[in-house]
Amino acid sequence: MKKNKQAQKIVFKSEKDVPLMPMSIGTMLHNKTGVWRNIKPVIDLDNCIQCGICWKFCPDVSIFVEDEWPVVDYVYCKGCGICAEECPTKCIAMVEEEK
Amino acid sequence: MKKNKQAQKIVFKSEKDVPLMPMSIGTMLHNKTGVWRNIKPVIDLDNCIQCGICWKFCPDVSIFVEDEWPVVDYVYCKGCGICAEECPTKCIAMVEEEK
Amino acid sequence: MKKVIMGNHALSYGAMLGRAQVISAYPITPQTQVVELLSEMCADKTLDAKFIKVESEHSAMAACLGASLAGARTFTATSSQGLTLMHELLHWASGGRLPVVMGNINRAMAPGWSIWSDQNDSLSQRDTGWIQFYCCSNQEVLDTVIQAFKVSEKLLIPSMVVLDAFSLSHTYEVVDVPEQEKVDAYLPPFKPQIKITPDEPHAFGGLTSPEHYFELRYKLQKDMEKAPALIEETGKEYEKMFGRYLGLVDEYCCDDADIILITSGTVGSTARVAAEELRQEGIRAGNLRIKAFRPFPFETVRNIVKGAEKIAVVDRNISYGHHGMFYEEVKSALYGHNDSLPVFGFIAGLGGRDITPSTFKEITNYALKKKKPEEEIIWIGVKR
Amino acid sequence: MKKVIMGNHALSYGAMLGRAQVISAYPITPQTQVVELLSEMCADKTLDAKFIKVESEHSAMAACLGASLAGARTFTATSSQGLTLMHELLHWASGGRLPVVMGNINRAMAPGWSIWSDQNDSLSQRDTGWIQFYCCSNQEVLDTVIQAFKVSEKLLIPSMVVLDAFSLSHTYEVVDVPEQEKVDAYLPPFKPQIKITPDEPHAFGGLTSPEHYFELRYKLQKDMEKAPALIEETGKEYEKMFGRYLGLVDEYCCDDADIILITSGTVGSTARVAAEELRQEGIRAGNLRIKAFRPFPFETVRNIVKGAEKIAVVDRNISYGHHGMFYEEVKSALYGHNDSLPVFGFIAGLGGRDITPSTFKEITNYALKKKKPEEEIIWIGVKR
Amino acid sequence: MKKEKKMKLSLPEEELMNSGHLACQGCGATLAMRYVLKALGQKVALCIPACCWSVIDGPFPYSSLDVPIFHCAFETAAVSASGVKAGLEMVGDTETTVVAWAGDGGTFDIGIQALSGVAERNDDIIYVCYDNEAYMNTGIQRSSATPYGAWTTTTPVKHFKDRPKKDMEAIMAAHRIPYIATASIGYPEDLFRKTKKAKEIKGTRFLHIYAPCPTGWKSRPEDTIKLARMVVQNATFPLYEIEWGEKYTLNIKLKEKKPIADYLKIQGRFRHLTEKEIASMQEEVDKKWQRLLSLVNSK
Amino acid sequence: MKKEKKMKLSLPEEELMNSGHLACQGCGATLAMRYVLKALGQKVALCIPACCWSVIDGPFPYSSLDVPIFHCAFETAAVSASGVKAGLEMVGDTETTVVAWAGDGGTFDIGIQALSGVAERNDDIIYVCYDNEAYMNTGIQRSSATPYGAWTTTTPVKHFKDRPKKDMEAIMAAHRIPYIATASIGYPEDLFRKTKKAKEIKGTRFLHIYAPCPTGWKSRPEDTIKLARMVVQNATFPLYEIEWGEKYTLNIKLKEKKPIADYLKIQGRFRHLTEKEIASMQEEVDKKWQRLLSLVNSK
Amino acid sequence: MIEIRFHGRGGQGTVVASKILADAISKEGNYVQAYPEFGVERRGAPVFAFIRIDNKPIYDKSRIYNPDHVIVVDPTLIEAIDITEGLKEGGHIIVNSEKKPEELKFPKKFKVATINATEIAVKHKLGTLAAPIVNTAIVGAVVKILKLAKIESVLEAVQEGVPVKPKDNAAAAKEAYEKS
Amino acid sequence: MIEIRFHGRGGQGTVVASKILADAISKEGNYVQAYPEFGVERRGAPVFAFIRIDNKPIYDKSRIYNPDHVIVVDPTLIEAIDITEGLKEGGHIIVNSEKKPEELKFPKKFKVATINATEIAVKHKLGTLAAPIVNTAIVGAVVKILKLAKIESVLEAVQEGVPVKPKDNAAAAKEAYEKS
Ligand SMILES: Cc1ncc(C[n+]2csc(CCOP(=O)(O)OP(=O)(O)O)c2C)c(N)n1
Ligand SMILES: Cc1ncc(C[n+]2csc(CCOP(=O)(O)OP(=O)(O)O)c2C)c(N)n1
Ligand code: SF4
Ligand code: SF4
Ligand code: SF4
Ligand code: SF4
Repeated sequence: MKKNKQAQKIVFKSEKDVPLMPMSIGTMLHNKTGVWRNIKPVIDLDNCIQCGICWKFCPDVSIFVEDEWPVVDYVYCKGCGICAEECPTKCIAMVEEEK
Repeated sequence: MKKNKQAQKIVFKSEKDVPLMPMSIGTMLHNKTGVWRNIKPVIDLDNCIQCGICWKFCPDVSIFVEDEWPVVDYVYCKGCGICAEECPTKCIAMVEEEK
Repeated sequence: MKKVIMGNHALSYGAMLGRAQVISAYPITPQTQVVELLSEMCADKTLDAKFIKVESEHSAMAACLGASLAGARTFTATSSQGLTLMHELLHWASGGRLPVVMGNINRAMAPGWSIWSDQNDSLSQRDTGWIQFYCCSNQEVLDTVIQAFKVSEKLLIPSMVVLDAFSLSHTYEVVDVPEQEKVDAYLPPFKPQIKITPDEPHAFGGLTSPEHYFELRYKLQKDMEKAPALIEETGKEYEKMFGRYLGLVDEYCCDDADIILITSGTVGSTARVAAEELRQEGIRAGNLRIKAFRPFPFETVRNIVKGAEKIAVVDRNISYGHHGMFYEEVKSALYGHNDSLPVFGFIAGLGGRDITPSTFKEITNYALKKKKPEEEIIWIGVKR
Repeated sequence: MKKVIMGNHALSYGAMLGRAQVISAYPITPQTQVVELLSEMCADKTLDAKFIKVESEHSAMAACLGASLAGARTFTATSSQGLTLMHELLHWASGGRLPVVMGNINRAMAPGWSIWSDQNDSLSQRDTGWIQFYCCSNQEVLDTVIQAFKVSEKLLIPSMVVLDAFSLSHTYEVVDVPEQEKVDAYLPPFKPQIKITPDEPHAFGGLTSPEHYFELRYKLQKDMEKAPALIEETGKEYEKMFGRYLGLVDEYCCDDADIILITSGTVGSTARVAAEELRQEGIRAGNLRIKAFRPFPFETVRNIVKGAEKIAVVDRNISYGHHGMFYEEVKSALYGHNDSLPVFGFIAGLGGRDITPSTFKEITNYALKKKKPEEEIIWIGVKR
Repeated sequence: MKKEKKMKLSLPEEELMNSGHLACQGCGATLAMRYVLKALGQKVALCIPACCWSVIDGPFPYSSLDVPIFHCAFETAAVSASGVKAGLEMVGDTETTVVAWAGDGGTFDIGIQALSGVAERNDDIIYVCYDNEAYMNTGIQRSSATPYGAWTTTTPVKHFKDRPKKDMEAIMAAHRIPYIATASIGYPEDLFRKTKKAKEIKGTRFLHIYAPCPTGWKSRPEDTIKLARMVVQNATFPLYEIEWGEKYTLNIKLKEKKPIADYLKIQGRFRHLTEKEIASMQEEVDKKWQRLLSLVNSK
Repeated sequence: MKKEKKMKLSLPEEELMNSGHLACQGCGATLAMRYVLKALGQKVALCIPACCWSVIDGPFPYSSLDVPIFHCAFETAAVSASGVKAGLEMVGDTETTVVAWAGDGGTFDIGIQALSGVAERNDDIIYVCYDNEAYMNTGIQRSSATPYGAWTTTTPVKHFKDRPKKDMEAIMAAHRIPYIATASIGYPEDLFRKTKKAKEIKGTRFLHIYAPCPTGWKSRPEDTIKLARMVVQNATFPLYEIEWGEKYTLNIKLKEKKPIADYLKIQGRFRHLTEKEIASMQEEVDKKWQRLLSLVNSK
Repeated sequence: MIEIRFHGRGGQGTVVASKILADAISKEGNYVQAYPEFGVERRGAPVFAFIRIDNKPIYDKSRIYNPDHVIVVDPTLIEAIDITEGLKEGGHIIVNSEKKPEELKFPKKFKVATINATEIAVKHKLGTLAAPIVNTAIVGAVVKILKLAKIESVLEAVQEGVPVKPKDNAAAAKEAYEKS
Repeated sequence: MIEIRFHGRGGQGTVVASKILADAISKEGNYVQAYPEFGVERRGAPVFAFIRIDNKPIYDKSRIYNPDHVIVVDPTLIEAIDITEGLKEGGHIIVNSEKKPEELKFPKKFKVATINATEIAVKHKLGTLAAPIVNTAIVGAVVKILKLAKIESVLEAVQEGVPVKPKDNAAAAKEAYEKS
């Protein structure tokens, strides 16, 4: 289950809108890091044993659990390949993105 | 045997005489620390066993060896009393200075 | 209550009456008595504060910044080498809008080691975004610390309360120590709207791109520019409650002065004696002691010097390769406003060389003799 | 030999050709390439130097001071947070008369973290007694490092060679890298008369009482005052040998200018483009790029602006609570010399906000419209 | 395809770190944060000095974390945290766990003084060092955590790092603080447990987390976890705890200690090493391992 | 009265320290310098940060020593020495021994970072810490070398120092430098030997010299040497050497370990301690002593 | 003055490409100024590089907002960001792509060219298909299409400025030059 | 305005003496300024302290060069340094000494007084003969001789300002006052 957060860019039109100190008022979810990806993980659920290892090791919090199955969030997945590498049944394939 | 060094104050009359950086060009021997003393060590050479302990432990380098005997340099001795305290034969007495 | 206390203890009392909540400091001559007394106050609970006894001034300031961001009122004190060791973090305090109050004892910079007064330590922090007050008596030190908390917390800009080594820090004077309740009435608790807390998680001070940085710093300067009026206002309020006015400058007989001595710190106090004596000798001298050097009190200075014939700025400091810093800044303030007024720049008393009433007489005589300054810097008291 | 190199490598080449003997530095964006290249040069013996890879900038400067006192030619490079972390030791270098040469990449001060250019880091070191050069091209960076060794070692005063983050540090330009033999002919080895050695034991920097301190610092300032002439002289000598003149300022069409833009660093280079364009539009603009900011080139600036109608000083920096620092210092220099000349103070480009030729046109138009400055500071480019 | 089975999650599902952050592909430091926050929960305040994490988190006005952060000066992580802790207590918040979160450079080098001071006073903070064995944020320069033999941009191949990695655990142990632990992102459950344990202790706690960096190590992003396991298996970075500087506990006992060569080979930063150099490095690891075992076994 | 006997001098007679210096009466730090210089001889350069010795030496334009001194910034002793060493080598002097000479504050606290850096690089200097267990030059404030229980002006009697003395030897040992030794001015010959030994080694060498301070300890000036012996005899400050961070050698073996009470009693700074507090301090000393013995005996 | 913008990803050597190009151009006596995006580069994340070319000294140190041409090192970026931002009318867009220019569907006001630099790179053993090192091939194509320099200058610049596999890189540049 | 200089040795409490005196004087509504020598004090080494007294605020913060009076806390200093330096003609020299004023052989232009403060201190168990703590006794004598304050003010100042043995110190001050 993914948190539902705002993924908006924040624009300050005037200095009046800028806070006194540089401080965060939003998340980085507007930064769709999926575009960084060269190759993408595709999970073959038939061979998935629901071990949760791919979920656990994703540095980009881009595998979430939906109805007890792992799902890749392609909006953010950077394509590092850790999930595929660590999957004990090798059921995740890293597939080239079309260009 | 005491080193023979100049014990003079250095006076700069003009900025022209002052070196570029603050650096020493003389010793502290002009600073006759004997005046700091309240009580003074007096060595009773009759009981002295020439062990060199007073010489060794003087923080003010104020006991020197002359003809194989310890001699107090009253110009600098501050009267700390270490020599008297450490002397194994207790042949050094700390005597009050006259005021 | 009247007490005979040293300037350093005036700082400690100021912090105590101001109810500093977190103190972090590191000892350095001639500041040590400040922290020693505060240590005792914390140990015997006269003051309910956490005292973080750090391993360097750099960490002292860092601890204050953290505590301030958490919403606590913070205080530290230092001098010379310690102050300059904090330099990076002084920029941090102002840029982070953290209203730390710091006492600094003016001491000359090494090498050679000096423990004596001059202003190069604090004045070389003039570009770090701190409010700076220069004091001339122990009473002023104590009062100013309390006022500084108020001003700083209102503007979210840190303040430095500066006093001279020995001639204030170690000098005992009679000081009226105000009552706690009255101080509490003057100075409400620090309650920042935004602070670090898990209840409202913000990240403070993250990477700030060219898109945003400029506006943040613009706001800092704009708030800095509010300080002169606020210092006047809080100074008058202080006067109402405690009978002592705390303003941007201290003026003595400038109205009808032919020559105004512009001074700061204890030097400014001694200058007043000289001005009094000069007046007795028939010379209409005035003394303008600048108390709030940052922000520079442009308007006030311009107004006060308006009628004068000549100005002599006396600096116990120097920006090597330029001039005395008060001299430089006074000229910068007057440029385009009062251009025909001859302003002379004197440097005296670096590294603790004494400045006496007769030093000022020498200065006055020099300035009165010349039509306008013939030297970029006029050195007073150098052995030649 | 012509090479396309980045500004940071121009610094490294300058240090290499200058035959720095001891290097100590710590990485910081946007300076890292300086140390990376020097590391390689030391590893493959292109440069016969000891590189002390310290754990902080503070230690980097301390190591340089020790090595310099031992009589070695020393070099370091840093930026912003690193430079300000050295602050205490910058005072040390000048007071100890140790001619360290340092590259500094101008980067805005945190918080928030910025890696982009403005001058507050180096300009807030203006009171530390260092000579400061501001460069506008990679060629100038390389040449200036070599000249800085010469000037510093002659006067026994340290020098800072300053360049803008990215727009110089990371920008590749064609640079004529001079031959080693020619550089050797220009720059003799560093052979200080006095240094730390057991053969002639001196204690350096001991406690210095009010009896002596003043004279030492007087001498520092007097030697600082020799720098302008020396920079001109060594700059001409450099021109003779290498065909490139290195002086206090860089002047473009100021002779007949109605308005002179006073600028520094790469901003000064861009200003020149604007001035050229303005002239094509019929506005007689000039550009005075100040290269040696410390010591401030009083005479040169006064002479150049003599005939102008108006001056616009453009600062990519600010002394919070005063003005832009070039603005402040230019006014200080002109006060009493050219009082009727209106000098406008603009602030632009803090934290890396870009400054383009049209920024200068905006500035020029503003200044031409007004009779004299109506605001203490004129902000250009703030989102409002 | 719907099986009845539940996904096995060995760690709590709640995330305090969000996607969209600026870490490189396969960044180990990021996982370190993810796990530590899972263990600490939301009542936490972080002090992060300059390091990759000051970039990863995202620029103003954004942040990737759901906990507050003080982005502090590089050399001040530990004492900034002490300051925050003292400040929070004085304004009535005694519960929040204050954490200094720094890279190895910010810990082993420029931040060691502030850290040593905090430890000496036993200030009540958790100090986490995520260790990627060089200054990565500035582009891979040597730190004193860089292992012997490694290439970095300031230790070029011709003059690679020729001093061993600083023994930070021993240094911290000398400060006699209540809790020290090493951990690796290759063993998240172990790291989770240690963080939980640290949370319950008062005083200065030090966690040293091994966090591979594909960018700086010239390794493949997908090897990040593998490296983080190998380093433990070959005893280059053993997992252990130290209480009050005295009581050593080994957490991952090694039935068979793996040779380091395999581990070195998949990292570009070690590519230049000769067999001989590797052999002598292996010897060093063996010696250090013996030393650790004897500390574990004493008392 | 003229006997035939010669004065027995257990140390070389030549002095490189002159009278007239500004130390207080009975100052131990002064003796430390006298002995170390006797061992090192004239081919030496000192880096002295802010500490009592920056005053003791005498003001500009004087010095009490016949060797050159760089009076350097407080926090820079170690790295200033590295700089001087590198500089000397580059100008052709490879012989001079460069010595950083600092107090405990300049070593344990504000100088520890530079020192740690120097040790990590194994820079070729001798670092001497003369330990008077507080900031004396500024008037007796706590340092992290101040022992548990002691009064200082920043640890008032009502809140005396409540953390143990930092274990600097263990910290330095963790850096695996070639030589570490403790010494006391109460044992000048031992100190002399260790200094000589250090002089012959290349790399970072660390000497920690116990140097009582009557002014700061509120002890009688004449008790300085006695205290410097007692502290060794009661194992509060044992004399030992460590090579490469591993090989421990105990120099003064104790037949009978003295109780600490006698030692504490003659120092004003401990006057406020109760019997109970003293007993628990004794326990700590015993434990530390056992720990040391086990290090000495391992291998 | 000619102003060019490069689009690539962190780790692909986009900055190096601009640097080699600058090198090559300067060899023919022109003035150049090349600079990266002023930011924090991350492997995989979109990055920029810029270059100014003139036959007289270049004093303008401000950023480039309206490039004459745009080079796209990584074609996936076309989807991710607006690579035509600020591009002058009539400017070239040179894309590393296996596609034909028409297929890329850029507005008509731009001149589009493609070069299959990835293929060339892989052929010369410069990286892998997933992570090809295409910068030298790109430069080869660019100098030809924009007529910025002779191939000899590029080859020289590659030999001097590329430490790893200089020969293969030179060959790739040459092949791209010839194919463009 | 009255200006006074104290001579003592580091560790003897000379500065404290000046501070107590300042305290006592301020209690009677006068303005005071007391400060130590600006230097590095060492046990045993000669030190100074200064005090300015006036019935209006004291603005002069410069050092005292020509004191009206001089107080010598430690008589051995008379040999060591010139304690009359800068002393105004007609000024008092008050010495802690068992001797009679005449025996001290100061120039006639000064008024000399002695007080055996050491004896008084030791009698009241304030330190030992070798290291007596004489500051309160000295102050007692000084206020009497120079007519600076009432003894009551001194006693109050001692009670408040001396943490160790305040009673004995007060008694010593009183005795010295009476004997002077
Ligand atoms: C005083 C100071 N010096 C240098 C820097 C530049 N700097 C920022 S991050 C960094 C490297 C951090 O390395 P590390 O702590 O190991 O964290 P990593 O980047 O590897 O995650 C450096 C040198 C700085 N910000 N402040
Ligand atoms: C940056 C800085 N902070 C503080 C000081 C003030 N200071 C000078 S000496 C000293 C104490 C030194 O203590 P230690 O190192 O233990 O030597 P000791 O005086 O005891 O001999 C201090 C705090 C300073 N000179 N520089
Ligand atoms: S490829 Fe990497 S970023 Fe993408 S889902 Fe797998 S682990 Fe996460
Ligand atoms: S009393 Fe002290 S200073 Fe004097 S000779 Fe004896 S040991 Fe030396
Ligand atoms: S450089 Fe390394 S540690 Fe930093 S974000 Fe990239 S992978 Fe992570
Ligand atoms: S204070 Fe202590 S260490 Fe310093 S000079 Fe005096 S006795 Fe020596």
